[in-house]
Amino acid sequence: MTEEKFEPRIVAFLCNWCSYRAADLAGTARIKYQPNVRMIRVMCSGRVDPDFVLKALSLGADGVMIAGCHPGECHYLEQNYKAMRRFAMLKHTLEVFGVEDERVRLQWASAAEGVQLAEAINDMVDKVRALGPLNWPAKWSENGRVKAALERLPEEHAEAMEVPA
Amino acid sequence: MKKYAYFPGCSLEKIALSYNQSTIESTQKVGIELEELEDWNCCGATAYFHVDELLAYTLCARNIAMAEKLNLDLVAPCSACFKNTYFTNKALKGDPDLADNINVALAEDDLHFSGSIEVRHLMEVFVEDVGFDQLKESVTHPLEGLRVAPYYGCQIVRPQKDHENVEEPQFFEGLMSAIGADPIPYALKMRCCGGSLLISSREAALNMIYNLLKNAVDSEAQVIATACPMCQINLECYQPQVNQEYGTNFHVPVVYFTQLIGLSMGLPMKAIGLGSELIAATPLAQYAT
Amino acid sequence: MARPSFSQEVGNLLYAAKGNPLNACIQCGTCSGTCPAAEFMDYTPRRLIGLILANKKEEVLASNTFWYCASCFYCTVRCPSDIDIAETMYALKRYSIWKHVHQEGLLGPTFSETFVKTILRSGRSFEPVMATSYLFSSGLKEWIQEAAMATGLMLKGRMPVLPPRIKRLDNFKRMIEKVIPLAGAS
Amino acid sequence: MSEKVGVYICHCGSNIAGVVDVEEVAKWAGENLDNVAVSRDYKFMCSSLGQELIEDDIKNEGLTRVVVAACSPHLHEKTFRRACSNGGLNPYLCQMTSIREQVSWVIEDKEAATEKAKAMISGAVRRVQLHEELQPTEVPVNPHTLIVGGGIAGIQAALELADAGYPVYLVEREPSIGGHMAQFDKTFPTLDCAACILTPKMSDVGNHPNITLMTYSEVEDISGFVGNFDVRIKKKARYVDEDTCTGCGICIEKCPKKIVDDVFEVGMGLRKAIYRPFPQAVPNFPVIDTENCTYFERGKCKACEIFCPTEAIDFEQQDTYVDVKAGNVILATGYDLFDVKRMPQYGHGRLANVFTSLEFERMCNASGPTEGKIVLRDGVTQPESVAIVHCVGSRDENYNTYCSSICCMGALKFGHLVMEKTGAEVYSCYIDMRTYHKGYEEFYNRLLEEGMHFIRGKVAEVTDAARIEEEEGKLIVQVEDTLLGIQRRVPVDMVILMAALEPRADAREVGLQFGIACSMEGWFTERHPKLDPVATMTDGIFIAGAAQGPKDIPATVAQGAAAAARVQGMVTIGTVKIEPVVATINEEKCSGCRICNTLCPFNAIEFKEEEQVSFINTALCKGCGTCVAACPAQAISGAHYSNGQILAELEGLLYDVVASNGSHAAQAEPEAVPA
Repeated sequence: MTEEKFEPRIVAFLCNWCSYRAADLAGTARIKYQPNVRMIRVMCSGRVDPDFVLKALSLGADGVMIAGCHPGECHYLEQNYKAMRRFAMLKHTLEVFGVEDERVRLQWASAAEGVQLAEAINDMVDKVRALGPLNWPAKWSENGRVKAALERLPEEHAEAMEVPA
Repeated sequence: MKKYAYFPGCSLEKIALSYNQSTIESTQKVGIELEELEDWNCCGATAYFHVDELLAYTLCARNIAMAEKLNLDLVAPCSACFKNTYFTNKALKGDPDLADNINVALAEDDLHFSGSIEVRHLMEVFVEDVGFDQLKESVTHPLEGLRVAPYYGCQIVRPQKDHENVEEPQFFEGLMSAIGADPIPYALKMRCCGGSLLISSREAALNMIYNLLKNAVDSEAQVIATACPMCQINLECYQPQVNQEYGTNFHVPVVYFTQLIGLSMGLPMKAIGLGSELIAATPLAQYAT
Repeated sequence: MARPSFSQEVGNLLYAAKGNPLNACIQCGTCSGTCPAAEFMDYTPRRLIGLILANKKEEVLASNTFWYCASCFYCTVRCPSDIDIAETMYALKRYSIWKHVHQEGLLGPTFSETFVKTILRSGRSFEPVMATSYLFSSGLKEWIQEAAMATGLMLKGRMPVLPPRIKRLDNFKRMIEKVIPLAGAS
Repeated sequence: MSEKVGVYICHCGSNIAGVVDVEEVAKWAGENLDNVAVSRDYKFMCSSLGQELIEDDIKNEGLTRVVVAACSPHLHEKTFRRACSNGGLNPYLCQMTSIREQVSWVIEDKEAATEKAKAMISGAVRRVQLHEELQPTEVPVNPHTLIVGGGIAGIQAALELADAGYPVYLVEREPSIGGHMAQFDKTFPTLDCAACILTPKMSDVGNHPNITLMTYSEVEDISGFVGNFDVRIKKKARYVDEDTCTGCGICIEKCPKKIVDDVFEVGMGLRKAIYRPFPQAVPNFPVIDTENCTYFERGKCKACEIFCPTEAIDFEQQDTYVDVKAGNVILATGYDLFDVKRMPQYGHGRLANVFTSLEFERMCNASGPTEGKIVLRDGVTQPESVAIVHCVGSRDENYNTYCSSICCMGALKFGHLVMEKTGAEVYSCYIDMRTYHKGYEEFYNRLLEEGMHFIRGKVAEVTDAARIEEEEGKLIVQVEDTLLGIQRRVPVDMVILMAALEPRADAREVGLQFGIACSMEGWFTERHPKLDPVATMTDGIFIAGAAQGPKDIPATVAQGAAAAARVQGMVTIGTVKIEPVVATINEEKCSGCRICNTLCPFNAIEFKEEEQVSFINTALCKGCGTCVAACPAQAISGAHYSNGQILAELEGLLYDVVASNGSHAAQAEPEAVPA
């Protein structure tokens, strides 16, 4: 449908207290950013289940951003640290699936950082556009679903996983 | 015995020969072995960075790479050499792209920077690695009653901000106390000696030297101790010019801290280069063996 | 793309991760209050930063301020806006040497260039070359003072007679050419 | 039965309609999105006519769900929930999506903006169909209020509440209330004496029947939730029986041990081993400083006990604990002063006549160590010239980046006092003169007229290294006069450092204890920086005064009163509604793995040992959803942010790609998440 130029679709999970307000501020201040990002409000970046990210990619999103309050400024005290740890594990999994690093991003944005959030969005859109479509749904239909891919993992990495006696 | 790669720097070859001599002698006394880099080059002083930053990094990286070959931390007694080399090491470790570029050049001399060693100032080695306690044990002729102005100068602590205290460090004082001397509170101890301004902006540099000398004399220092050849030369050799310019009559001996350490360990004057001063270090004579 | 402004050019020379660090200047004067050479400068370091930010290129390049910087780094460690002011002075020195624009009668630029050329030729620095290169262009009094001191040092065995050289000079020169192709020519 | 969704697209004048083709979007939504019964666009949805539109459609069209595409839900979510309520629909069956802040204001390309608006509405329509009816829970509010910190903020809050007839527990760490204000001499800009205006309030607190004052005490533990906090307070042993002590002070007089008072007199004066910080202390019972008391050190002396006329001295006294219940908490824990020794270039501690602002306050104070005489450290010499250094530790990336906001005015006050009492020349070295409140600029003008010298420049250093004769024996303040563009060396006799205000060293621990957040610097974070300055993210916990950020006395008093007003409102109504956005655990599914137990910073999750399952106290839960995301058995569900709702929104957002890759075009299946 869009042969001439690839426009990525990115989903952003914004926490209610900082990053959603940063988006509000970017709006109020009329800071322009690219239209490719579609936002979902959650109460905290800690709410973002890694499954949501996998689901978004499997539905056809080309990238996912998780945005939360800066470390130390979480409105739920420290839940963004949990998001951070979970994100690290998620990244590892995505690496196994061959999803490029730039496609999934954790972004801190305080309620005062409308400009920074807009910059981050633009930066991410540019990077994902450069990577091209992810096409996960298509890849999956070729190879079966994620579950199958996961089951095959040990096989593919048999050599690496072999424990010397 | 702890071993380091040693980068004496251009000044220590001749104009600050006594710093080199006293460094080698005094480190031996406390069980340190210095292995001189076999074909070191000039660190570039301040001038490289005036002209080309990449060139400056390359030249310092060459010395670091040679120390990496020896697998030893690199020690520089000259503060300018230390600062340039320390920051090159830090910059290259923090910027792999920069390191890659520089490694292309280093390959011409069969060298490679990998970021495996630390760059240390000689005084740091005495303070941190040897330590005051071990130093005290090696002292045989404590410099009791000698009023020393501990002159840090600039580049031993600046511009690193991670240092414990860039405004009011006490390690030089501690070192002087360890060898029995009496470090005076020297208000301008962190102030600049004028560096290379002596050549390019003489008036400003002489003013800086005048301030340093005046404060040392006002504080009744018998001798100024330094850890940098540039500081030593500026403070010692330009006293006649300062006197002429400001109508003063300064004649304060300016010696290297390693000479004082050597003296306290009973090393003969000649071995640690005492006697080559333009202003005779007479207050030291009574401690000589 | 539009030509960068002078302040952007200087900012770019500072190799900062993001933006122009000079923009953070609050004009508090800590640098100038700290500077040991401030009274000899035509503009204090703070004013120079102000001039850079105002894109007053000619005034900045004609100023002696950055050539009077002794690299003591006191301003850098004290700056409340975390600006590496000494590095800014280096950047301006480089800029002015590249562009061959600087105040007349200044010894700094010649000194830096000669110093570097010496090292590039031999791998090490050599004090007498320094002396002859600049002091001829300065006053007679200074030359006599300098010569007297050099003689004193010579008598004490502290002045080298022959210029030092490193051993692997060929490798060294090739290494330099990798970084700045023109350097080998001098 | 499928839901009937109403979609309402706001023009917001031209704010949205100028960029997004609202008519096209409304038409599209009505035709293409499943279960949309009504789809309208309207000029201003938030107007009463717009709201009536929703109400009427609910009544006439039988809508079961409502989507409003307009501004940010932070602005009007409550408005549209109310409209639903008025129409007879549970307010939580409404979903807003922000097509102004996130679409029309940030996207220039009209076509792209319209596309994004469609996607956002599609997400909301999918999501809202899975919404559940929710009811806020109501809990009673205990009328008692706990106030932590007895400085002017805590005093003001306590008196406001107590005077209105509500009971207060006021807990103060030091032996007396009064805080920093009790240390001050005069207050700017009116120059009335701090003690004259503070001590009457202090004694009111001491005598008020509604205030239970606990000094030399700290909150040991707090649990519970809004309306129902359980608090344990530790009363440190004073070694003086408060019931029998009359506060006569004979013990203090007779105590033979003098020590330097590092707290109240900031090292400028002496106190006894049994002491009260200052004569007007409230309460006026003394305490024994066991670290310096001869009896505690060596086992003999007891002079105080021997001379006490009421036998109030009790060397055997132990710390005691008091348990109280409170409905609300006001934290008014104040600030610490920046340690000026972190800036050795200013010479404090090394150069005798460099003073901190607080040291100078004590010196000016008539009941202070010099009885109000402004003298050098030798105690006799009057200074002939004084320099005041602004921004010491403030506005500095190396220390604190913020402006401490009170120092400019403090410096002007000091300048006035110095000139009035000594006639000395005063130099104020400032970066920017900030005099922004009522009567402040006028005070600055007054000081200009009085002849105070102003040098615009941050002081580089203070030294005693003289260069010329006039500098000999003086302190030299080296600074660039930035308005002249020259470096100046100003020789003076005395230097005053206007030290920054910093968060209390233990602010983070206190924040954690009470379940509230701190900013990066360590100031307590208010609920909203402009519109909700004394509430916090934790219901029932309020903040007042400098604990929230640097502020002067008028602002501190205003916050104390504001916090008290907020508490009064809660107590007067007597019950509090708790947002139903909370997590619950399905005990059938819970495997008892306890992963969620440690994740909750509000300790809302308990483990039931008998049943071996976890349980969420919904009154404590703040609804962040971290446990929901972490539960490996998917046994936890988050109300209003369930997996199903979020995934449905996700599918809706990506409706255009989902449609094009076929296999996923099916309705949201919340359980079918790949894992």
